[in-house]
Amino acid sequence: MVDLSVDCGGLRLANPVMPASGTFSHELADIIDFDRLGALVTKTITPERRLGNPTPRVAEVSGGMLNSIGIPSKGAAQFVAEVIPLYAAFTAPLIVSISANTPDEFAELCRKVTVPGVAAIEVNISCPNLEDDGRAFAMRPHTTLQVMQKLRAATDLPLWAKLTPNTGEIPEVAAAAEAGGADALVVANTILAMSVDIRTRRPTLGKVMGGLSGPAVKPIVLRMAYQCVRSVGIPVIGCGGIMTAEDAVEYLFVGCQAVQVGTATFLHAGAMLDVIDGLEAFCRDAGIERVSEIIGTLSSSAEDGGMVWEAIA
Amino acid sequence: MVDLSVDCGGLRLANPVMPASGTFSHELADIIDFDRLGALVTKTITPERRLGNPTPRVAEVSGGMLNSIGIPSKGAAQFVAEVIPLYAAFTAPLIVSISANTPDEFAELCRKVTVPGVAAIEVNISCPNLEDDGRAFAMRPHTTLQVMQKLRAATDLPLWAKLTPNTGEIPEVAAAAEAGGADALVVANTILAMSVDIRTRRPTLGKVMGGLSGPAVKPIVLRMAYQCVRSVGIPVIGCGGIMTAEDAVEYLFVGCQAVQVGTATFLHAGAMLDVIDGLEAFCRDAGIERVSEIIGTLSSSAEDGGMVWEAIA
Amino acid sequence: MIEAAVPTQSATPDRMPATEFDAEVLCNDPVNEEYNLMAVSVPERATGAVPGQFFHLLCPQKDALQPFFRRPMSVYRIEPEARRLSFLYKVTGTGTRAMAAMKAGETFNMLGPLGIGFSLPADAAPIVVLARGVGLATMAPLIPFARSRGHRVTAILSARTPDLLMSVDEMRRDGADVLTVTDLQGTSDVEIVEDMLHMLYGKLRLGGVYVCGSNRLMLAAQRVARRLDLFGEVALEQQMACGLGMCFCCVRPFREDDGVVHRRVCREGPVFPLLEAMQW
Amino acid sequence: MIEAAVPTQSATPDRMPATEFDAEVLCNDPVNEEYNLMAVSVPERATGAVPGQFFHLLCPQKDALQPFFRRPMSVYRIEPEARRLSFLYKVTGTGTRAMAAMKAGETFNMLGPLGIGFSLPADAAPIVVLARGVGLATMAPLIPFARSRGHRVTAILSARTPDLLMSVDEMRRDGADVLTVTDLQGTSDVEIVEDMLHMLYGKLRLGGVYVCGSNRLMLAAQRVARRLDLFGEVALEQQMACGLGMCFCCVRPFREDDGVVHRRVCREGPVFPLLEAMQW
Ligand SMILES: Cc1cc2nc3c(=O)[nH]c(=O)nc-3n(C[C@H](O)[C@H](O)[C@H](O)COP(=O)(O)OP(=O)(O)OC[C@H]3O[C@@H](n4cnc5c(N)ncnc54)[C@H](O)[C@@H]3O)c2cc1C
Ligand SMILES: Cc1cc2nc3c(=O)[nH]c(=O)nc-3n(C[C@H](O)[C@H](O)[C@H](O)COP(=O)(O)OP(=O)(O)OC[C@H]3O[C@@H](n4cnc5c(N)ncnc54)[C@H](O)[C@@H]3O)c2cc1C
Ligand SMILES: Cc1cc2nc3c(=O)[nH]c(=O)nc-3n(C[C@H](O)[C@H](O)[C@H](O)COP(=O)(O)O)c2cc1C
Ligand SMILES: Cc1cc2nc3c(=O)[nH]c(=O)nc-3n(C[C@H](O)[C@H](O)[C@H](O)COP(=O)(O)O)c2cc1C
Ligand code: FES
Ligand code: FES
Repeated sequence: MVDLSVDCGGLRLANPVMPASGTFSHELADIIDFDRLGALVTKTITPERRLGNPTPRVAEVSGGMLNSIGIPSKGAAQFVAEVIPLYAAFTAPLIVSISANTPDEFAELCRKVTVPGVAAIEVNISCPNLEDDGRAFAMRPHTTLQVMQKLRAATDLPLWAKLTPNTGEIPEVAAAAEAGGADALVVANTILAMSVDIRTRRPTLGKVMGGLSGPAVKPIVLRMAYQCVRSVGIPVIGCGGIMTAEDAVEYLFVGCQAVQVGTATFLHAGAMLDVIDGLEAFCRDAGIERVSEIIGTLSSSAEDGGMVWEAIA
Repeated sequence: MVDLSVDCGGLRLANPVMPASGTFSHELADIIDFDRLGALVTKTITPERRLGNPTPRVAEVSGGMLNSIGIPSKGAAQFVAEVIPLYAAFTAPLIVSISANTPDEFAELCRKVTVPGVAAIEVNISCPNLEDDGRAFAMRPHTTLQVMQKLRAATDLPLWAKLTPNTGEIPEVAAAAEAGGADALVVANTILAMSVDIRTRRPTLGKVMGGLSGPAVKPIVLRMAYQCVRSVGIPVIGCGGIMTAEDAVEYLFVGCQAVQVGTATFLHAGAMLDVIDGLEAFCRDAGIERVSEIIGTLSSSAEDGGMVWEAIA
Repeated sequence: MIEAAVPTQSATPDRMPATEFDAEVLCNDPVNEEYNLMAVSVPERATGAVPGQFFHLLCPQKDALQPFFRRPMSVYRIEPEARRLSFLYKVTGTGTRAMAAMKAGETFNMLGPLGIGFSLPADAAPIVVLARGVGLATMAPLIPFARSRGHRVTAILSARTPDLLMSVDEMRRDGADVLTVTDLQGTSDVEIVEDMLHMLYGKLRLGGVYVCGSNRLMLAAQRVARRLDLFGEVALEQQMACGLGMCFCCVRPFREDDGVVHRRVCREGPVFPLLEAMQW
Repeated sequence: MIEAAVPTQSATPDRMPATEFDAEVLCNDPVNEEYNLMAVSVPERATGAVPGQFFHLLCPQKDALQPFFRRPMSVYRIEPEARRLSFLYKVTGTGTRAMAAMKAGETFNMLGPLGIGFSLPADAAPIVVLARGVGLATMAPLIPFARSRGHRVTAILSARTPDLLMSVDEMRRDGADVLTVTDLQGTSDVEIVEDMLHMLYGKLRLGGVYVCGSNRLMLAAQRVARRLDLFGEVALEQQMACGLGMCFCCVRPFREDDGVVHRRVCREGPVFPLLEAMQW
């Protein structure tokens, strides 16, 4: 028996595999056993009710998908009253994902979801900050720091900051999130992208642009996770294009403490369980007793962090 | 006969299809007819001789490739003396790609390659600027403006600025390049990424991180090209993941004046010619006489540019 | 007249939990220029599917065809004894072309049954089924199902041309009265179909109307149902990613209490109360 | 003794321009636990390949196997009359596994012939060929080629176990004297091989030594060649993207004028002057 448990952002998880926000809901319990997961992560909610974006909301592209679901939200009150109790029956810790338009509304929502049954709060700071011209909070270090400090003051629960990949300063943003009080980082949300249906000449998404996820993003997000691991002391949870246990192992090798699986679940409802089984098999085959032993064990002769841009041809 | 010619950054091109820098060399003339191409673009050169990065320098990932070739360079003098003449025999205009470590060296090199036989200079400002901590020039608007002004002063040839996708501010950088005197933008270079060989626990590239190209990047770079088109008045040349004529049409629809084909040529030596033939067929089938008529004709009900981050779920 | 909009437990029993399984292709052949019929061998529990439900198919990746998402397909025929399901599908884009390239003996991953199937009126009242195009695949299994529960079934099938009408003989064998209308013959106008519905209602005392595959047919059915206070259901399509209710990409707007709400086609549908659906 | 290092025009004639073409698989079967042999039918000009050159193969994409790059493979057998080429390949990763899954009749895109092939010494001096593992595939066609030009050929084949020795009979049929050494029998130590080379040199007045597939064998051959001032070539491997000299991913370091230079295996190689190659 391989010990799959890991410490992650204030929690001890039975294993390092959990869903990515927005790609999971209680309905999946019809098909897979939630008690096998490392944690449960809900779709981001906002303070107010929202409908979400126009359809089409998804499109497939080479090696991945675009989505512009937006955040259809029941609002905080209904979420606390109706959704949180749905998860009471499961043993895996519940992580609630939240988002809001301004730092103060964000903090207020954070307070509202600090209720029994919630093990940690994932703050989706990849969403637009109306006070910064609609730029995502996590696009810049200073806005990240500001919102994280307000969120930190609003709850005693572990805070996981979900970063956006749509920035040129991911290590600096990661450090700012840590400085603002994050207990872990989730790296990362989807990458802003688009595609065009050349038959209709229209964007394939009703909203024109949307977020890319799936295998196509893995090398990009893995690089960001690696950079974040090297710039903070808190755990990094890797999230981007994990389809198999091998993908998860890549994230663990670069130093992630846990992983989130998103798009893969749309292709195979049992994808997370397959990743868990595969991780166990990988360790067993390699004679490793605890999965935590492989975390951050990338061997590399070129560990120089500077001048990474040289890497690009 | 469809008229495929386009005006692009100070040049009139016979068609909008050309190679991406670093994925093309005179050796390809053994296999394809260069006179059918819209332009010829050389691998980036630097002022000094360089060996490039350690091997492995490429790796394949889902839907694309990583490269950390670096810029093995013969240096400017040998390039001007030996390489430029190799292209004299071809009718398509020659675009020379250059790069350097500081704005002044960059400008100096720009001056050196302003020689007969060169139709335009592509300035690869996606490379590290030693005066900005090794960040790429095109990561920020102010460093972009600064280097572009120096380059502009150094040559009368058309200047094409090649932007990096590794920034959160592509529209602002695009505007800065225009303000600094660029005649066209090439959007974009490769996206910083990595992968790990889980059997060896080592990064698949000798340099750890490298640039992602190929189909996987298309939705991201297409989005950036679309944003740049909307933020500048100069032509935008789309470059990222173009494998087929359909991909090129997507770039033209969002407003690109021309396209560069990179990775595709590694899979099919004749990829650029297939794109040209496919573009012609596309226009013919749609009853379009001039390819320039389809440029920027994306039809969209959701043309609001603000708040694009809402698009991300 | 029937108590409208009271689905019976018979038609939507406890939701059969979906499973993911590999199905073996038994045959996969064109039925006309546009449509193929594929029969697959499936595990027993998958045959618990009811009419109106769908399976989410992971079409194979072949060199040039690389569908990413699964593709939703209504179950067209359910044969529990033979552990066989059939799909009638239009060869359209990447996924269905990859599907069409499959040969007998190959296997193919499916998830299902998914969604909510059709409800039948509470007593054995006659029903009428309106289908056009792809809608036919969705409606076909309702006929033997309703017949086996004692409902008289009239099917009005609409198509561009008579060639594209499918399953007419089969539906007759299954015990339906089949009426066909086509654009080519000028018989498919909604006004004509609306008149047919009124006539059928008068003649048979219809207890339910079911529609799939055409916005205009749906609107016609809605007008009739509203006027006659008739129970009705519509099966709707929307692009799907997860098929399980998680991603919210498949929402459509519905009328509810004078407001508009979004419902997920994969979870609250694909079969919805006729009068709540909004045109597209 | 032969004038060393003077490649004749016979071995590397004008570079045959490469073409991209679809080849039909004629057969594709395991030859032992690790290697498969594939024969393909090709257009005439592709049969102009010379020993040491390679083709760049676009392995098919199958559901689970999605190789992105082409894969370089030495031409193992060239049969111009039959318009047939063969490849002997080790089933290793994604690309070669996808290749191994191909059946007779399927087609498969190739680019080639590429690179620089072997040179023969200027007169018909005897040569010795050293190959291990994959190197055997590269070396095999040199034997009939050199024999047909009047060179006596001795082949020293090295492998982990006798089971993994391939083409021994074939090389004998082609007219080579074949010596085999294996790790299992303890006969493959470089010292032993080095002694064999010395002995052969003494006995036959060797005019050239050719090596492929092992760093240690290459170093041994270099020592012998340096000591005896013997012409030699080595065929090297490096990962390739374009295969055409454009991307510079396939460089390896070489000694040149007391300095180290990078050369592209796909363009300046894969066959290089033995003494210039550096160990890896
Ligand atoms: C519940 C349900 C049941 C269906 N049953 C049938 C059936 O029995 N027979 C049949 O022929 N078709 C049916 N369809 C439609 C079928 O799903 C599409 O024709 C199919 O997805 C097209 O895929 P493609 O790869 O050929 O097209 P592409 O255009 O390549 O598809 C691109 C994307 O759009 C989606 N898409 C395209 N058309 C539709 C559509 N009409 N509805 C939903 N998504 C679409 C695809 O799933 C994919 O995600 C059903 C749809 C739904 C929602
Ligand atoms: C000029 C040349 C000729 C060759 N001839 C033969 C031959 O005749 N028979 C044979 O069995 N093998 C030969 N090889 C090696 C062969 O190319 C690799 O075994 C093959 O590419 C492995 O691909 P894969 O998908 O199975 O492995 P993977 O590990 O999945 O490959 C991943 C990547 O690494 C590259 N790669 C992996 N191993 C090698 C290698 N040894 N050399 C170069 N690239 C590699 C692949 O091409 C691919 O880009 C030759 C290599 C070169 C450079
Ligand atoms: C349909 C969809 C909806 C998503 N919704 C959310 C969300 O509400 N909040 C959030 O933080 N991330 C959301 N994401 C992003 C995922 O959580 C995840 O960061 C991303 O998809 C990358 O992981 P993957 O490649 O494994 O899918 C969504 C992604 C998808 C595909
Ligand atoms: C092997 C390789 C080498 C490259 N070298 C350069 C270079 O020297 N200068 C440059 O501006 N871009 C370079 N690029 C980036 C390409 O020009 C192009 O921007 C990128 O590959 C995206 O296009 P693609 O997806 O069509 O390949 C290189 C790309 C590859 C794959
Ligand atoms: S397809 Fe995901 S919610 Fe319906
Ligand atoms: S493989 Fe591209 S230069 Fe050799």
